[in-house]
Amino acid sequence: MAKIKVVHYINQFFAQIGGEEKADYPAELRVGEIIGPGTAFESAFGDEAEIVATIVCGDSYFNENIDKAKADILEMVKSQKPDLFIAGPAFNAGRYGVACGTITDAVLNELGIPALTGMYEENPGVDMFASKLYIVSTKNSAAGMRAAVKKMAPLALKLARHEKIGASVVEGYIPTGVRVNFFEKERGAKRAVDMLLKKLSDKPFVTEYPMPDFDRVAPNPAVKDMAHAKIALVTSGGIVPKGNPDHIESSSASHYGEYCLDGVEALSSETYETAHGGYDPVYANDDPNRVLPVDVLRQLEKEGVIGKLHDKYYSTVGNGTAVASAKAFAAEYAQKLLEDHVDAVILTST
Amino acid sequence: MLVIITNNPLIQESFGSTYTVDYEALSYDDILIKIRDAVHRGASILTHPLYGSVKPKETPYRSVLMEMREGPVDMDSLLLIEQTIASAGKFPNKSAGYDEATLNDCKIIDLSLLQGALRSM
Amino acid sequence: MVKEIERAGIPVVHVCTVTPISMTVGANRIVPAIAIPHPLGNPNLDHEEEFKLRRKLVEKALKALETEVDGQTVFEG
Amino acid sequence: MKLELGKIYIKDIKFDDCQRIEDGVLYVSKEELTKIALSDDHLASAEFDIAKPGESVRITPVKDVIEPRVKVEGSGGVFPGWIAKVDTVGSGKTYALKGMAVVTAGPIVGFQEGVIDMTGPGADYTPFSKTINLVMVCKPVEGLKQHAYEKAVRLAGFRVAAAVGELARSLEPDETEVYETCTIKEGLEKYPDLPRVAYVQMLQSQGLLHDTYVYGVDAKQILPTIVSPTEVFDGAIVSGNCVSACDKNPTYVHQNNPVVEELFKQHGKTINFVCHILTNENVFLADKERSSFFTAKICKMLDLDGVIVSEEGFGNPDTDLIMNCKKITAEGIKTVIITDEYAGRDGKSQSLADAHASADAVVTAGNANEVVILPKLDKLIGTLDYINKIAGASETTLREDGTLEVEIQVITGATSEVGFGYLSAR
Repeated sequence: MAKIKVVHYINQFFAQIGGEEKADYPAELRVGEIIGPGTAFESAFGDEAEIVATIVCGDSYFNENIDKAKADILEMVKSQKPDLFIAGPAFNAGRYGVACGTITDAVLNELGIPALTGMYEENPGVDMFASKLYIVSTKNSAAGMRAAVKKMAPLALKLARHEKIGASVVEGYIPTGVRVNFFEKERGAKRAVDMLLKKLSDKPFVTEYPMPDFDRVAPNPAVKDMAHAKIALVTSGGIVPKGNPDHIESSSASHYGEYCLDGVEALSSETYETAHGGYDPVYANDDPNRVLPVDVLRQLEKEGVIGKLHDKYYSTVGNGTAVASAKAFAAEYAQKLLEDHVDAVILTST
Repeated sequence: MLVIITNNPLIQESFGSTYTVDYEALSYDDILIKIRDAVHRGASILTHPLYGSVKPKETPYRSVLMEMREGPVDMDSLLLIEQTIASAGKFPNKSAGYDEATLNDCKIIDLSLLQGALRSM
Repeated sequence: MVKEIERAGIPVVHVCTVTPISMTVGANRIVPAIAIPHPLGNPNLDHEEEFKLRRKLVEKALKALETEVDGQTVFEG
Repeated sequence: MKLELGKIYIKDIKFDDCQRIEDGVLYVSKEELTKIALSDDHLASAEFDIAKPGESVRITPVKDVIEPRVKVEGSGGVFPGWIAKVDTVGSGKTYALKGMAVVTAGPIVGFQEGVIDMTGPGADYTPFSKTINLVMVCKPVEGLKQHAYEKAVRLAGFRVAAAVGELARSLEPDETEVYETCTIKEGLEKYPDLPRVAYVQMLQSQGLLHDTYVYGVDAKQILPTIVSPTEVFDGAIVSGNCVSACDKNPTYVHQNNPVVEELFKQHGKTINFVCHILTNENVFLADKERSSFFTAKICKMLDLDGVIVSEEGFGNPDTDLIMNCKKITAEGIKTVIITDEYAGRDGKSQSLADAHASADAVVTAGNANEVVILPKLDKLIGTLDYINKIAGASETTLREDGTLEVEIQVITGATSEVGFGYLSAR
């Protein structure tokens, strides 16, 4: 069988070009070269796979020119027709982690090539990409390189061969939120007793099923000057332009809609409706302002009570009335609201 | 007012004289939505809608005892019905191919489970 | 959802019918709404009355945004 | 209470007119067993067969699995309230036939699940592919109602298991395990520095085909109560549960309750295993509240430091589990819970129907929605009617080549919520 062809992505530091001062190094394809951590992968692969090219890119360059860097690197990867793409590992380097996550995601989803990266669990790249990618959990510094490669290489080969991927604890990746079965070494009752003994003696223990997120975020300071504030509307009640152009699903929607309110004085049953399947839609369809109060906010805007109603609103559909879901894409539109200098948000839920 | 919302005709036959039975020939999903809408109007659920370990849609029948009210939403009932609808969504509809005898088994189990619950009232 | 907006640094008020759910999902400023299928309306009122009711609720939401809070706060009445 | 559990290892089962156990081989007579099974006039016929580990045999639909045992010393007898009269069990001496089980099979209702494969991938998921199984398939007399049929088969299983167990009465056990618990005061004096731990077992108790019995009492009619952990070894708890094959507790699992066994291993060393608390899983929501308040109160009154709570079955018991966890934790008692998951075929859905922050120590027995392909096996004991029936009606299908595509929830004991098995998920 032919060897699996691998393209490896690393930053300027691991390419031994330099540290922070060289972080603006643009993306570069080095065909036939195996650099830095690549040698460790190469020996871990044995006869199974070979690195055919290494892509080097400075972390600042990538993050500051993200669209161009991504496009350029995708072209470089494509040109090598690899069977597998590996980025990093990035350990605890934040911008490197974000770059590895971004490019691994792009190679996987845009090129359809099996792809893998690795980083420390607290790397910001984990929060952004853990639910979309296999990210091998590594130590927090390059001292953990050997251990990282030892876990990444076999998982990468499995991905390249399209084999079934086991549970996160077995394969060594950071949990993706997808539950995967496997056989433990001890039976469940023994594991429960062991866990209780740890809990009783205040030793750390790891639950096998983390409960949904119960963390709290501290409140932001109040709006000081409402008369000049830009207020945005967001709803989990699924109000969308009639016909639901973005096909927001009727429950636990997998995406959100961004809609323009420019020139909209009030919502009406002719132009808006609800996509939410979690409540009787009659009242919202009859008068969508009952869920998204555009009419009132326009009036308050005219009277000068608020400075401005933001000209975009965001809409999605929660799981029933539980608006806890949808964390990932909420973070995404929260960034957009921030970029648009929104001062405060009214979130309506059914 | 206590009402049994059900799509099991046997409930009407067995409890019709002692309880108010709101029977409608609805699907498993639709009977849950009917319960949900009642909860949204203020009704309380008294028996767990995910009763029985016969998996959702492995039986086509659901019968739930409710206290019908209009007014503020009962939080526990709301969570319960929403969790139930979410759980039911995970299961494919298996009961479509059932013959009469099997449907009858399903009706009797449904009746028995509700009977068990009503006994403890 | 509400937490992610707050996390981004933007004050947010959650207008929500079932306030305990709002507490569970971690909202800090909470304004109770009318009913699940019509949180900011009441189909039993005529159009003008209903608009007034909605305006009151939105004003209450703005008030909540103008109020400093320590932790989770429900703005009743 | 002190119980000596003598283990007699069974290496093989053979049919023979002269019933006996000799050199680890169990000889049983079909004629004798049939007579015992049919002593209830609700049953029209009973067929017996033997399935051994590694054989190409599939047993389905499985109703119950029972370990033959006999009480040789001490008060009471096995299966009190059913076979023996009601008397407190759990002390003295009991013999168990290890390495084998009595399996009752046959459809009580038309959609019953429960598959035991003795070989292949399905065998990995069920603990009963490792036991030599004496299988009994019963048929009811014409026109028998489901309630009466379930009870008749349940009791026939106990009678046969007890009769087989009786064959061991005069034998010498191959191995003996001693289990001893103390009274409250003894425990405090003997183990003043050890944390006080109990096991809270939730019993499926919702109605027809969903019932569990404690000393003959239907568990839906009990208030939470305490027993000595040794009592289950004599069959104080039995199963009347025919649905939820993967996460119900067959009688065998009650007799060999793994949480009780594992807590006993730590008893006197790292913990003081105070008692076994039984509670139920009823349909009526007020019952759920009441039972969980009682359970938490009992935990508090016993001055416990820690408990393990186990669930049984799918769906609404998640509500009981979370209520128990929340209320017991609120009493300042450290809690570990055991459950299984229904995360959907793709593993992406919310696993439990309820959640609470206090449930921070969870042991999971795996995702019951996971799909496996079971190969065609040479021999079938029971009937494939159910699986045939749903073919075409859903994705769960008897495929053209004779293989079965099923979720592991149809496999007996696949995701045991008392932690009998090794399966887990992350």
